[in-house]
Amino acid sequence: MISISALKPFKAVKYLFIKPKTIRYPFELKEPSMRYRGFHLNEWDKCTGCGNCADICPNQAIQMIKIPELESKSGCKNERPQVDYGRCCFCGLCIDICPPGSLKLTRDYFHIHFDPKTFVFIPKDQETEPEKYVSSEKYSVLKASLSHRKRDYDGFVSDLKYALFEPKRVTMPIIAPEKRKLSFIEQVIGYNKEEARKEASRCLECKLCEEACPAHLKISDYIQAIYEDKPEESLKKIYEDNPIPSICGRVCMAYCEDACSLSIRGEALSIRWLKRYAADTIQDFATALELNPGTATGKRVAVIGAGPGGLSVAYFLRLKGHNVQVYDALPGGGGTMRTGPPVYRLPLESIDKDVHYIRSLGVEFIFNTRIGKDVMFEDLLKGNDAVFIATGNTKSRSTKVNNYEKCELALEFLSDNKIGKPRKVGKEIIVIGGGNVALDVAREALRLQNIQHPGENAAVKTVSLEDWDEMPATREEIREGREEKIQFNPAWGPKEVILDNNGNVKGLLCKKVKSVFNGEGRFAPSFYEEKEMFLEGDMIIEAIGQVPDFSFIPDHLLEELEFTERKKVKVDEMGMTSIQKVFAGGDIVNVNLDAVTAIADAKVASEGIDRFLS
Amino acid sequence: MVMNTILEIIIIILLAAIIGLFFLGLSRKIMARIHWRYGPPIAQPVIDIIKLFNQTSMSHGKLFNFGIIFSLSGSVVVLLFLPLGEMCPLSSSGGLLVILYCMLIAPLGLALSGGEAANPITSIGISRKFLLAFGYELPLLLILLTVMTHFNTISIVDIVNMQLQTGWSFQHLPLLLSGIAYILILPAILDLRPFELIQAPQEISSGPMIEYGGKFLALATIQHAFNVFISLSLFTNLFLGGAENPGYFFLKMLIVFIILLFVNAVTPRFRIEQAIKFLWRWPALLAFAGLIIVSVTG
Amino acid sequence: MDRNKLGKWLQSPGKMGQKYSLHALYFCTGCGIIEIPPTITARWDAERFGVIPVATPRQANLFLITGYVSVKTLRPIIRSYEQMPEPKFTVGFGSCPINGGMYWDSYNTIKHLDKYIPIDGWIAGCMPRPEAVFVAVTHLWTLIDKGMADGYKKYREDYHYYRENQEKILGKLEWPPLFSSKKM
Amino acid sequence: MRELELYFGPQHLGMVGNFSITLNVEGDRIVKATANPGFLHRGFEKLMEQRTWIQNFPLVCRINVVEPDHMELIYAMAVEKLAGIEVPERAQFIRSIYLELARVGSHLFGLWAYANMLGFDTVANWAMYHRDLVLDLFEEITGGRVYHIYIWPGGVRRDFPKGFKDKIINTLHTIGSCVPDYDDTFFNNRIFYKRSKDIGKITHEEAKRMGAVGQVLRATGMKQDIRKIEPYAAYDQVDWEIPVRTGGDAYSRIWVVRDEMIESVRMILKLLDKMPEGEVYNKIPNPFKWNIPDNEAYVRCESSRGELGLYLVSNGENKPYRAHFRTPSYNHGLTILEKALENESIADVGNIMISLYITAPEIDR
Amino acid sequence: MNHTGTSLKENLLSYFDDILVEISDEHRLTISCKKDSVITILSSLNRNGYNHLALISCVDWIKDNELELVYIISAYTEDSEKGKMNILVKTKIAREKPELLTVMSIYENAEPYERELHELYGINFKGHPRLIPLLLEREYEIPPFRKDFDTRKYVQDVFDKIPFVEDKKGRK
Repeated sequence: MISISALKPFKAVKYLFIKPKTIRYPFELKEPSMRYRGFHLNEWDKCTGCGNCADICPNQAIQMIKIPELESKSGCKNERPQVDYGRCCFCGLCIDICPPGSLKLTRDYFHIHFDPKTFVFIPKDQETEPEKYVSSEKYSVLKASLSHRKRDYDGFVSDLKYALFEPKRVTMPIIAPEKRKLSFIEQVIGYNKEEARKEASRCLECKLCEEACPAHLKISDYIQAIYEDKPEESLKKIYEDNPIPSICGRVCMAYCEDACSLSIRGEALSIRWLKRYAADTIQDFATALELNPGTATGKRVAVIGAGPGGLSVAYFLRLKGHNVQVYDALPGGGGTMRTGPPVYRLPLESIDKDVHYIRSLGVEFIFNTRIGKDVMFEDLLKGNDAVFIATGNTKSRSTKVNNYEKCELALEFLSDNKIGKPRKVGKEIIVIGGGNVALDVAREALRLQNIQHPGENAAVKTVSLEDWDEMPATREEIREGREEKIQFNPAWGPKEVILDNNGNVKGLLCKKVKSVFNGEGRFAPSFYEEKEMFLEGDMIIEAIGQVPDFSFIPDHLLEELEFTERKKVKVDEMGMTSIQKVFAGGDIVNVNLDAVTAIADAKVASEGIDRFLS
Repeated sequence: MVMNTILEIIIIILLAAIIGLFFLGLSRKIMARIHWRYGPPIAQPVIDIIKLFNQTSMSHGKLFNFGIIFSLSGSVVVLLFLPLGEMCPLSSSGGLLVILYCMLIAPLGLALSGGEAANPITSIGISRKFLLAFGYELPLLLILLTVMTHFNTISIVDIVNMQLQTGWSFQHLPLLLSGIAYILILPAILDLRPFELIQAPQEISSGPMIEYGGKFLALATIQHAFNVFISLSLFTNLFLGGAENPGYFFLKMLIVFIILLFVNAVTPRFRIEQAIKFLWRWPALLAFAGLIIVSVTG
Repeated sequence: MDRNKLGKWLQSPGKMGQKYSLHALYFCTGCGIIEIPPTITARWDAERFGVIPVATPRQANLFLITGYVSVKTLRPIIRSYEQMPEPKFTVGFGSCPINGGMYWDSYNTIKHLDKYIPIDGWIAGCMPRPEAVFVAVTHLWTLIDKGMADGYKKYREDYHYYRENQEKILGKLEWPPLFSSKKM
Repeated sequence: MRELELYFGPQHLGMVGNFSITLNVEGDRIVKATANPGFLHRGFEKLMEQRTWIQNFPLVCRINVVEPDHMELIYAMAVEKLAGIEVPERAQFIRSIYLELARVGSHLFGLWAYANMLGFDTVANWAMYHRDLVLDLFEEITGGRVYHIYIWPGGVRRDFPKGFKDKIINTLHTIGSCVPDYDDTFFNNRIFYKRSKDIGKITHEEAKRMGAVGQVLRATGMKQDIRKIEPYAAYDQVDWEIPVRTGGDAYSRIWVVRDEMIESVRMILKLLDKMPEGEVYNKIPNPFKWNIPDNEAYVRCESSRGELGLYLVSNGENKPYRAHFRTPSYNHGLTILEKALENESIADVGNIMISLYITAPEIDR
Repeated sequence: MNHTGTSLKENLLSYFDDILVEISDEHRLTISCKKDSVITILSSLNRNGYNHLALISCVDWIKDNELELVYIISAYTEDSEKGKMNILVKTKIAREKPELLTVMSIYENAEPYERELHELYGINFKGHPRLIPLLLEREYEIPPFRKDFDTRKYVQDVFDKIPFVEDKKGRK
């Protein structure tokens, strides 16, 4: 309080005899705090090159630099951030936006140099540059710089709770397992507008997904359009590369979601469901898209197979003004999509919506017509300027174990259930296989059981060579299958189908799998022959893979057709096979065996056909 | 005999420089301790001077150069009249009056050279310097008068000798008053707070020194060191009985200086008119009282 | 630190004097200034190394440019730099004088200080901590030892280039050239 | 007497910040003073129009280097208001504690500047030392010594680290234990009193006319504080007093600063006691897709220098359309300073300027 | 809605007829008026005790080809209701040769604000005693805070064009 004095100030003299409080830097060190925002460090293995840090930097201090030594793969670009300390303000925005959390700020902060060029550098981590990161005993403050840094010295690091992105996706409303397994009702309900916009708002626009997508859809653009509540805009963007959004919005393998940078520490953006939202909200594609076929060229193209590949080729070629006829043996479009995916995943109306739109553009569909039987392949070849084959894999493979002929085959089972007469099923069903088809079969069988044997004890079991983590089916499918109480028996191989006295199926004898792949990563299963297990069951369905059927092609032409090592039809960069003016795409060409790759093939082929025709 | 005197002159100049610089270093160290820090090494002023001599220096004209030399030589002359223990090269001539006269040369020199620099801030600094000198010269004159009247001599050597017989001047009431007055004006002479008005870096950016750099600043620093030595040794000689040997003498100076540093540490700067008001009130009053007592009793 | 080695003092008193008596002139050019008071006061005490602030460029031999430099500040900076006696050393603080820093798109800050006056050392950070200033001082010692802190020589040599750049931004400078141009 | 034109600053030890005053002097008296700011002008508000909402966060705190925290706060408040973002209760407390710490730090800096100006190195050193202790606390919470970038819309950027409460209390006790030293040596120093009493005197009426806020206004006897008028953060959750003096001169202003510092410390201790547990951050929208609807807002807060305002306009895009900061130093440094300097002595220029608590970057922006 | 705001609104509307008054939440009152009535409105507010001019700001609505001036007024008062009020007085003027009367006669501290706006937006305040540059040193063709002044382009054209001394030496 106020008491002015001339003598009291002299009290301060006492500090002459008290030890000074100075820190005798640099002889006496002071550690910066645990959260200090010092120099950058980037864990190269974790970094995906997504470039979010460069986008958010307010000072444009971060640039993405191509690193030729690194391999660019799906979900990981070969670019790494380069930081300019002539710009950086150490705000840490880049840390908070970094989806994989690879970018960190350390507690180092010394860099003194006479050359301003040394202030630009590509941050790496101590694994990549061990010589620059020294242990704390060898570390000297006086030598400290960007090339002399302390090991394990993380400061300000990313924290999901405070990250600038939202790691959790908007929960997709799904019918509960107990309820959905009772019928074939579509299990995913779909986002409403608010949910879709909220989910779309999570997108960081890094475009890793677009590179991962075989068809290279403009994902971030159409998601931005959904966020801005312009579904028409969004659909237009989708239709630039993908003419079957209703189908792809439901059953796409979603390579994009695997690549999504949000998926590394959180949940990937639901790109597929957003596509579905765009396709589902718009009732009338024709008015929304305002697309017209190109000026007529007078050329005719025949497309064999109305699956994703065939539909896409037809669409792209029609937009270029060619006349397209699509032949298919089935009564409607969609090909495998029509017969394969169960109704609870892909209802027929969705397929028809896409096909209907493509038809409205002027594509001619000739259904219920099998090539080789109703129309001869050679006639097509003569009557058209080009032929595109996208027949897909239509024959199921079999295990060929003892008594295999008593088993059912997957494709036939699915097809009958979906577009024919539903099968009668047993009370204990064994499904052989660990792929998506096997799971489709199993879950469909479960539903049939619940319909045909309501209230009784029934079970569906699967047997697969692969163990949990190797199973080719998607994680989502496996999860949903387990939710529906399907019993999985991974890492078991079928040895023999056991029959009872009446010659009916009694069960499956299995043997333990040693390994599925050989040293080179090829499929070559080996077993412990002595470890056996018996699974009871009154119905066995084999779902271990499909093969194409080329019986419609006459033998002399089939001889001309070249195949790759993996028994796929060989095509050139235009999509043309070894037979002149015959193009091919889809499952008979690629190894991915899914719709979006078929679309990608179709895109290539349509460009090729267009060039070939003009 | 002549050789001896020259030797003495050299020794005393060197000694004054060393002790003065030591005091400057010490002041930085002690101030630092009160500030809770370690401060520079004691030799820091020497390092500074070495550096300054190795710098290019910018001259602002002949008078600028002459002024600083003039001021420095003024201080050197004063040195020679001051007894340091037994040593006093010019003990026979002059005395207090000469000292008083010569002490004016130093600020005059600085003023000369500063005026040549033609920077408005320099002129403010110089005007402050003269005002302050005006402030402390009056009490100083009174103090010296008191001392001279008391001892009935103007020779400083005699004063020291007399003190050796009668004890320190502080024991006599009039001289005690003058001594206190002297202590009160010492900060003004030494440019210490609360009278650190001439350089006042925060107010007038080093005032007269603003255009000094390189060797000019080095010479100014040395001059300042001499100044410290002169004022302190004058005080020691007049009031603390001088000393037979330089060591003892130095100790006395040190104690006085440290007391001044304490004041320096705990006071802010005065404004110039406040400073003069203070100088003309308390020290002048005390000194005047001392003078009256001396003349009445004397 | 070789301050106590008498041999070195005798060998090259000039260099040693430069090293251990760095009288700093600082401009409050930018944010960096906020870390200067801690550096020179009780917590860190730069005076231990002989670094003290001085009030006028004539007495200084270390010029601390503490952050971004606006166009209006550039003029007094050049003025002060030219007034400092040689040898003189300049240290740029933080990102802004290196490549614009935060203000890379501001219309009123110059982006690269070394286009206008030579800089002997840069300190990374926004802004540099007092510790970094100390390390910078030790680096400067090494540079002085090796004779690499020669910005002032460069300035002398390339004066007309520097002057040209300065005049591009500031218009005609009101003071005459410091050095007569040798090779225009 | 001859009238002389004198430049005070920009390069000047007594100048806090890069500021310049042109003085017309007659002898020692100032006839006319003209403030000459702009040495630190970066065109902040223009730069803000070029950056997205989130990118502006590192930028705004740099407007005033002495106390970046209130700049962060006011921008966050404006954005929260425009975008309708809620702030959790605990975050409000953390904000208050953090801002009061910032006020203590800023006032200690002011004390340094003032003591340094008067040539009072001892106190200047102490104050700076104690400010450094406060900065250590900031470093612990935010990871930055001076630029913290801590207050975000929707809360704060990180929670307090473990055991941080005790650290705050320890530091405050360390500083508090030296308050008697400060009082004895500085505030009650006779020479200091002489030096600052009746210097740069502003009457209550003048202060109101010339837009004074903060200490300058409170030193003229008016209890005005935005924290009381329009409570933000958690200031309405605890009791506290507004320190007021009536002198209107430099002496009163510096005493208001001192009292405020002590009041802030008391407030921090109270706030720490009442601080609830819970979340500290409501996620803000994805920064790449963050558009704020067409709107405008004027928000104010009490920075350690007085009323700080921000007028923020959005036109529905991902960037501000216009931002304008109303900084307390603006009127203090341009209108009041010119007035207060008239007829004072040259020796008091820095004295008055610092007692008005002016920081140049705030004026120039 | 708070009482102070509504009564002030009624009061204002009874005096002035060509103004638009809106009360937003949290005690913000917006008055939109013609440029000629600014002075009368401000002096009426000042008489009503709203005697603190916090800010004069300007927004460049380039699409409408108009500059909008915003005067933000509050009160020096210890009355909490009144203290909370912030009044935004807005007026629009043309972008070409913008002119307005100074309000320095009502609020003395408008002086630097108007100087700043003159410099950054090129608005001419009639009656202002010294419309000299405040912050800037260089001269700009377009006042820099107007929307059509592109600072990034300016930086490229001016600062980035200046060569490094080493480069220059190397070239010659």
